[in-house]
Amino acid sequence: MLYSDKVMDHFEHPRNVGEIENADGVGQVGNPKCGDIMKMYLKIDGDVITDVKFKTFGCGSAIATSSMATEMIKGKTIAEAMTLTNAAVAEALDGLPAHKMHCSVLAEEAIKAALADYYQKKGEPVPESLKLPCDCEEGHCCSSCG
Amino acid sequence: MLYSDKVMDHFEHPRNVGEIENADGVGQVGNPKCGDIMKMYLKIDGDVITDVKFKTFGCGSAIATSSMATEMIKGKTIAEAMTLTNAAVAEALDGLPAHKMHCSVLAEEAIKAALADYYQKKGEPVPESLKLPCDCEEGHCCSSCG
Amino acid sequence: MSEKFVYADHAATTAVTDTALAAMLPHFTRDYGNPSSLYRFAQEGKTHLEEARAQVAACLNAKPEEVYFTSGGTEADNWALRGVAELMALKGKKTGHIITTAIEHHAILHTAQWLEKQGYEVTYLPVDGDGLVDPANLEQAIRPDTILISVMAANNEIGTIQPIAEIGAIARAHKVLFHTDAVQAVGHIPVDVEAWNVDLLSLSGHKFGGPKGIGALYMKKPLRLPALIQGGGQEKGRRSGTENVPGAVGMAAALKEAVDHLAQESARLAALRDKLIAGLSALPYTRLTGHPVKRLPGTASFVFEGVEGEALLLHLDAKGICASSGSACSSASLDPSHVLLSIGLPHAIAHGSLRLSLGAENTEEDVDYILKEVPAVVAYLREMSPVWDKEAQKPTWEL
Amino acid sequence: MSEKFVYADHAATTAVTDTALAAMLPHFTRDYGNPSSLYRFAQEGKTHLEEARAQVAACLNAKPEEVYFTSGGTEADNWALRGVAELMALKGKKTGHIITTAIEHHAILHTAQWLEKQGYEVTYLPVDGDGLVDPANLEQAIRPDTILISVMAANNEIGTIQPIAEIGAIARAHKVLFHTDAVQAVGHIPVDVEAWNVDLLSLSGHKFGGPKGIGALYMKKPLRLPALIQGGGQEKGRRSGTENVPGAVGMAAALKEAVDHLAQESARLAALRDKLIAGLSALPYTRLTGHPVKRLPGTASFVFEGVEGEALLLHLDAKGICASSGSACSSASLDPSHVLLSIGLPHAIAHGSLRLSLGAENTEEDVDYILKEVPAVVAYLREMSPVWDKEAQKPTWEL
Ligand SMILES: Cc1ncc(COP(=O)(O)O)c(C=O)c1O
Ligand SMILES: Cc1ncc(COP(=O)(O)O)c(C=O)c1O
Repeated sequence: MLYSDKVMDHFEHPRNVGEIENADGVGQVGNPKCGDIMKMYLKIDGDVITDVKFKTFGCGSAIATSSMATEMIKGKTIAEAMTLTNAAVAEALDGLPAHKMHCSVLAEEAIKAALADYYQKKGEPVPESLKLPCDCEEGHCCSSCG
Repeated sequence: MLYSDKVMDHFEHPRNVGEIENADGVGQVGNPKCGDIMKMYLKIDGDVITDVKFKTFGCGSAIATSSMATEMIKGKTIAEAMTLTNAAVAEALDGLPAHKMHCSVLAEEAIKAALADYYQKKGEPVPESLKLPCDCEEGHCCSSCG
Repeated sequence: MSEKFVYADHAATTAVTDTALAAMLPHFTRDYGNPSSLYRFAQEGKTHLEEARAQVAACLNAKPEEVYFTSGGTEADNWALRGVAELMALKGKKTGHIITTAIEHHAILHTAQWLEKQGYEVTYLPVDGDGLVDPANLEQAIRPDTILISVMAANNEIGTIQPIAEIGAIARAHKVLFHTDAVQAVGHIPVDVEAWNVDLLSLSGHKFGGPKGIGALYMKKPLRLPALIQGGGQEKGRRSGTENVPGAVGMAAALKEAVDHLAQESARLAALRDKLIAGLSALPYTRLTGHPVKRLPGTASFVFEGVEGEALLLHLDAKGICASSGSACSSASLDPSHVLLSIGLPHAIAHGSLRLSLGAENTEEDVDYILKEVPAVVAYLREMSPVWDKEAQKPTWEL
Repeated sequence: MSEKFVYADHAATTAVTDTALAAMLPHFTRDYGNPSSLYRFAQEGKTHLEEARAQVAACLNAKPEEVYFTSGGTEADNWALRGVAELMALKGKKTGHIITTAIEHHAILHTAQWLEKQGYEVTYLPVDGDGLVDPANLEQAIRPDTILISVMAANNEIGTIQPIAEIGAIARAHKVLFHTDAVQAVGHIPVDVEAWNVDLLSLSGHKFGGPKGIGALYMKKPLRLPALIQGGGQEKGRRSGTENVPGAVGMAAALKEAVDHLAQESARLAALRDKLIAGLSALPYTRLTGHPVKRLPGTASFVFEGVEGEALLLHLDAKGICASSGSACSSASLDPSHVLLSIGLPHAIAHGSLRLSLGAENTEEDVDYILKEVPAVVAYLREMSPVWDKEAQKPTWEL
């Protein structure tokens, strides 16, 4: 099988799909050109992520990693969410095929983008670790988005 | 099947195998190097070939063409035997695979060699048409012998 | 998994038909001799091999001695291109120009690219929005040093059928060798190497009910390409290796069966296909890909804006529907299909493709089931897509 | 034809075993998906393909990812030689030197000759009277520009087994890539790519109870030869073409079966073989060809002076005995076997060869039957041979 049972479960029954109205942080990464776009919505109370939703345009692992990543940060503190790595998401899904690892990177980055937005909205400086390493340019798909 | 039923019949039940003691003409063509040697023995009475025998070292079609060729000249006049072509032998056998046609050439030449020997033994000049076109040299197999 | 099972991916591969399997079976355990062996037991296998060759030839309007068995369509494609290049090199033309199209299968494209590295120049002809090559365009591309034209008979992703006879006539007029990759055409539409004026044609057994691992290259007499695979001298020295007798026999039986029923079966499939096309292209922001009429009888292909193909396929799989997106073999690739880009689709949309390819066992009921499930999955995925505007029911992008 | 039927040509090809056929059958009609497709139905086939790869690897002491499926031994041989040449060319070495032997199968020899035409230099090592390569001789032939050594594991005509581990050690010491054509060895003698120190190894399914049309090339990690056949990117991009799942699964099942029973079965066959050798080499003016001990367990091969091989085979066929002379594939050739000439036999004698190769279904009764019939046919053919002196019971030639 291409995907683990865990991946298929999160793909077929994705957790936390949707939008949050008046979210405290919203981040979108990816590029339609590359076939993967993730959008994360965070509700933050104090320093706790009380709710999280996502919308994803992408392949099976893009949807599954979005779902898993939202589960992994829900109810966690911002500090905890900031330490979430793509490897941890992939591991929680019992692994991803090599050529699909970029999807987990995308999930990590979507969360970071949403947190960065949260800081920006609050007018606070964005922590260095939330800055994305790469920005998708027209015409090519960088490793993190496709 | 590689060979026609006719070829197989003459191979499995070759006609006129053997030697003729005190034959009037004996001819041998071919070369052990090339894997085909035919030896023809003729008994000639007046200008009629009253008996013919052969011995052949060679493949299935070499044996079958020897057998068929002897049948085709037995009881015939020398003049008739001299007109026997390899194509006629092959045709009488319902054809030969392309890469085995040289065997029928060998049969034609064996008869010619035996007839030439007959003229020589009689001390008469060998007719031009009985001279073989090619002599097997050491080290290579010419088209007529393998 | 769903109770329902609808296999709608016949362009990827087909089941071996009962007729084909029955023809093959004796050659595994009973009549298994090596056709190159001398004894009668093996010569019987040889006889069946030659009967298979004659059957395949008859289905193409070719002569038996013009059909060379290969391990599949890919090998036939590789052989055709590299073989022509090598033949010309043997004649003193060490480089040259090849014309093909931008929408060929990778078996052609990658071989052409390999030849480019060896110093050949390759023109990849564009196609129009329906996936058609323009023969006038092709004729203009011909140069004095053009050694080969290779244009596929029918496209594997979008089903478009090229004007092969027209292109063949042009190639003949310019005395340029002409190859067609007919892997998707053979057994599905009438194929006639004489009428088409092709010198070389590739086909693959498992695309029409034969087994995998067998195919053929047709070579018009007296053309004889140098071997790509050399050895014991089988296939008149052009393709060595102990002959795959069961494969050849199974392929021939399947092809004969397909061709015998072609008119009837292709009409039946075209009706089902057109029902699929009518039903699915009615969805909003959905397009049929490939030519609306000049297309393979069983193939319906689409793009759905705002939906990603793999996710679509996986959901259909859960419903028991087997389908594909782009071509099966490049499923591990991240890039959208070169074919869909060539017909002018923007990248974002090219990611949302679906190919449904029908075959013998598909029924109208299957089509109705697909017509029920695909719209539901498309709606569901759009619902969760950040590039779909739920209120306006249209994509968020302007393309 | 005779009532009796003794198939003694297992080196030419074998029947597919029941186990192998049972493994294959589901993949024709039920589990027929294209392994590159995404849906579960097809991924099951993919799983079986990967299981087959692991099984084949285990039988060679290799890693699964080192096994690449091909269409047979011939393709594997062609790929190994051309692939190494192309790999080196990509690294900047546009020409180079290759070492092989004079007794290789034509799949190697013709490819080597082709490479010579492309500018490579090839050394064809001689063998001794038993068909053995001298490793010291091989070591001396290595040059700074040697890119590949290719020595067959076991010869198909005379059964001689080469000292592959010894040669492998030399190749490794000199850092030269080493390929072995193990088509006749795999499934018949223990094969261990690690102990042998080989980088590349060819095998072919139908030589050990698997089907025709499938084989494999083992490539030691991290060696990755460029593809000979390019396209959809199957086999990690090294060998494209829709995977022959039934073929791979059948080959793997047969190989596992053969290797599981190797010790026992090879001892049984060796005993039968030795009985054949004892019986037939006792005939006058008859010689065993190949090494008396270092030989394949099932293969007994001879030359009979004054007898021509094809005639011998045809008469044996009439008695129900299937055997071969020289190698099957070159049966259309007029030249005597290059192998028999290489072991020093004069042309005339080389024409009189017989290879009997035993397999699973052969019994002692079969051997006794062969021992009865072969001498009779030899005597009959000598009787009608102009190069046999009836009185003296010896050939007329002095060699
Ligand atoms: C148009 C086309 N050409 C070539 C091929 C290659 O055929 P195969 O995979 O059977 O070698 C295919 C199918 O995969 C195809 O659709
Ligand atoms: C030693 C050897 N190498 C290569 C081959 C070629 O194998 P295949 O004909 O299965 O491609 C054979 C058998 O024919 C062989 O005996």
